[in-house]
Amino acid sequence: MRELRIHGRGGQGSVTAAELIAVAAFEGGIYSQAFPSFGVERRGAPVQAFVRFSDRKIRLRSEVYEPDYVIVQDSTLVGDVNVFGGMKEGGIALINTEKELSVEVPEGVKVIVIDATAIALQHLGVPITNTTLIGAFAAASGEIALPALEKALRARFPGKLADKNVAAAEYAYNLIKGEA
Amino acid sequence: MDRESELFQCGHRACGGCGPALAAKLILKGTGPNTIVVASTGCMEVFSTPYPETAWGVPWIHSLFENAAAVASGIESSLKKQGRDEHVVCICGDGATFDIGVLCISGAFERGHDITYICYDNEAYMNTGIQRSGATPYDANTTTSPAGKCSTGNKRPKKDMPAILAAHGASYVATASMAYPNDLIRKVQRAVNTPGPNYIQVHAPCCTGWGFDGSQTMKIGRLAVETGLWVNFEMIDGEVEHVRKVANRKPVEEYLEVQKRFRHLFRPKKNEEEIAKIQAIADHNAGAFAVDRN
Amino acid sequence: MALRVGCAAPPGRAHDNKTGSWRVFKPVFKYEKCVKCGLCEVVCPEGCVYEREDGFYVADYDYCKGCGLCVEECPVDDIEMVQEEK
Amino acid sequence: MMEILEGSHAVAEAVKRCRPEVIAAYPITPQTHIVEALASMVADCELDADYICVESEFSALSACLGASAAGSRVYSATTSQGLALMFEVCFNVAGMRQPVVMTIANRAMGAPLNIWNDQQDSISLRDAGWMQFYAEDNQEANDLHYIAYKVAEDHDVLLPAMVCFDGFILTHTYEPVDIPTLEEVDAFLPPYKPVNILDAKNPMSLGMYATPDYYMEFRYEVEEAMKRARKVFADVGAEFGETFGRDYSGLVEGYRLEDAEIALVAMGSICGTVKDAIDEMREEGKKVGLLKIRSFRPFPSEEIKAALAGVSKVAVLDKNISLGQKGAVALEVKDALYGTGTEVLDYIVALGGRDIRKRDIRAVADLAEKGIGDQFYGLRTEVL
Repeated sequence: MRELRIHGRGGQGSVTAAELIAVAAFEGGIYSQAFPSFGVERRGAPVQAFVRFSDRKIRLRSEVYEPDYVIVQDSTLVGDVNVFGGMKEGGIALINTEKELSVEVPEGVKVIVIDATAIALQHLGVPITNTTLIGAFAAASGEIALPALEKALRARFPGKLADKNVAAAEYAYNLIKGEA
Repeated sequence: MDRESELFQCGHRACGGCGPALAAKLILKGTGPNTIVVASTGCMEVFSTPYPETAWGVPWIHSLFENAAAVASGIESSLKKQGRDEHVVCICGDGATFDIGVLCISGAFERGHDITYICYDNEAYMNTGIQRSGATPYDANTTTSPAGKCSTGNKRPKKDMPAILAAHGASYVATASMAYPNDLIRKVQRAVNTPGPNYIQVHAPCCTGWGFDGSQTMKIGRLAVETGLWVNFEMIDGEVEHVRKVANRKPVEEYLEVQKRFRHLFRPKKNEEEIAKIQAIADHNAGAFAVDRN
Repeated sequence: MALRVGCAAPPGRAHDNKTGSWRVFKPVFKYEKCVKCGLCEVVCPEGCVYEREDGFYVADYDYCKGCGLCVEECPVDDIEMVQEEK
Repeated sequence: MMEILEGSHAVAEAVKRCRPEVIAAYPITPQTHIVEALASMVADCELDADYICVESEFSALSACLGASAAGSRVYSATTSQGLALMFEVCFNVAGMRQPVVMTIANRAMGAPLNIWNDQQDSISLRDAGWMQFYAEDNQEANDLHYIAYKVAEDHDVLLPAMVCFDGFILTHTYEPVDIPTLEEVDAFLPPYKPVNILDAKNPMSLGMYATPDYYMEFRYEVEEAMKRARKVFADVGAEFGETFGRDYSGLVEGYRLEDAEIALVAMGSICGTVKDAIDEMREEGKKVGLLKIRSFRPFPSEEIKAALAGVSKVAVLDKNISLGQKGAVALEVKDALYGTGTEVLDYIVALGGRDIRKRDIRAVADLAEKGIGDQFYGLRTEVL
């Protein structure tokens, strides 16, 4: 079983991202589970969401403490929140930032930075980064395939909005693949 | 006589001369047999339905003290889905209506269910032994608003439920009295045949709670109207219409002095000041509803 | 008789309760001045005053509680309260 | 068909397939997604029901009672304070023998205000005369609705049922659920055939009052119906298994219990985490198993006694506490095992949404092995 923890701020779509990742993973033929860190957080407050991936039925219900993957939707969280906390050796942290990260990264964790805000602005016209980051996550983790992600996005968003989000996700996917 | 076909049957356990029992009988004459009655907990519920001796010849349901309007909402919703056409009529006391059930009534009226809500108003909690309700009139002596050395009884005037329900947008709101049977029956007929939520408040003197002989129930009911302390009217879409006019309105004293609940206003000595306040309520009613026939 | 599910019951059984036993005075219908107006039936809270075949009214004494409303309301004073003899 | 969706939506899909005619509900976290989904289904004509937007939970259940008495299959959902507001109506629905089915998205009771999961809400209504079924995952939450209606409406039962699933932990979790088709559900769950309904053609008085001459007999009859519900549930659960391939014939369900020395007992979503923890302990040679209680009312005392016959210690994980006593599940398990000599230890866990991990389950098993129990597990003693 692999586990993902998403760090974001209320209103940035972290929960939606977790759900979309789980749906896409399920589309790809594995078991998945997505849930938010249930809270009363309002817009702007730090939030978390979780995803599990497994080849068999997932029974575990606790939050994710030792993630294989971390997505950080907003680099301003790094420092406020211990986003790398408990990360497994060999884990991947995907961080949305436009500048170089100036924090210490735990040993054995691979950090991938991406300017998801710029990509989202370019494709969606708004700085909503969750679908861009999902594309990047698909490429970085290999947990979900692009066609499955596209299907999940199209099931979630109507017509043109789906097109834009698919474009953002694909762009990010290819960007990470190219860098890898 | 084919008593089996009666809608409100002999053998119920109301006091002799019971105003609410008479009101129930007359209400069902207005609704007819194609009716489902929803009752609140209260005196009428208790005197008419000890298992298995129900007095009701129409389908009847009681759930709780305060939820008749919500239960009626569900029944009306179910009938609608089933394509059935029975009238859904709540018959509830003033405690259930003015006090504990207001939340459910407000919700049901706001949602616009096709129900008729009838309050039999005997102006106190009679089932539990004559305690004050929001319908208890000014200065009435009840067990929780007793007259005493420094009290003249209930300190507040009656809550204006008809206005509250008219403000919910009810298209038909009426007051009636069991002392005017034909008027009551006609109003019930009109209410059940008016779509949406409608409200009738029926003055139903309680010989035990108010302290008078059961043979006087009709007279007491008439005196309330003749003094202006109770006004029979209809409100159509919020506008008052068809007020029962009174020629030579009687002084309130005539109504008060024949009921034990107001006896403290007359003994050991007459309390002119308080009686004048009650007269002022009647005079205000007469002015507000244009009761006086010139 | 088996209990009905959920404390439900069909109509009719209230008649088992003969409330006439509560009575101290009983109304006697004299038929001297009766105009067959039927007000005695209308005002009876028990619903136990009914019209006979000849158009006159009478109380069902099995249920009449003797409240005297019919006597009070009779417009022609043709009903009389008398002490019950039991 | 297997699909992945939020737990609340899986429940809404199940409810839709049960074809309630009247739905009355009031929003409250974490139940709200269920009734929002149902409202959408009604708005889109996917579900031919009347949806009553009541002004309170109290009215929600009151309206359900009225609609059920008029002959309709009805539905509501709530949690926590909302269920508490229904308290009076709950007893009424059961006493009037209306087979109302209601989903409880289990949540803690205030004060202090807390929107997170434990099972204090439904547990506190265990005496109301409602059947209570607890789901481990969203598949079970979905399936239990079909079963609940069928059991509740069985004329040998005629009792209301709560389908309880843990707030947030299940309601807000996306996971795969195999949802039967409408046609499959129609074949399994026939239309509601009520008795004693409000009908002008055949008048009947419902909800009469019973004097001391009758009251006890009516209560006895509710208890007898509860007893019959055990077998009806087992039969309906077995039939469901034959039809859909997921067997629910057990009011309890064992996991690796066969040769277990320590048995953990739990209800609801915690069972999944317990199973994973047990697998780990088994690999280390510890003989630990789980007894999951699916039906808390009726309480399966005989089944519990049989299932735990071989174990020496029982550790009950209670997501509730009967303040002034112990956890409610432990008390009842103790009663079931009375006279067997089996030690029953109680652990109050995960109240108000406190997360519970595999390592916590392992720690509880260790405590049980040492005979240390009857305590709050996982207290933050540093803040006391």
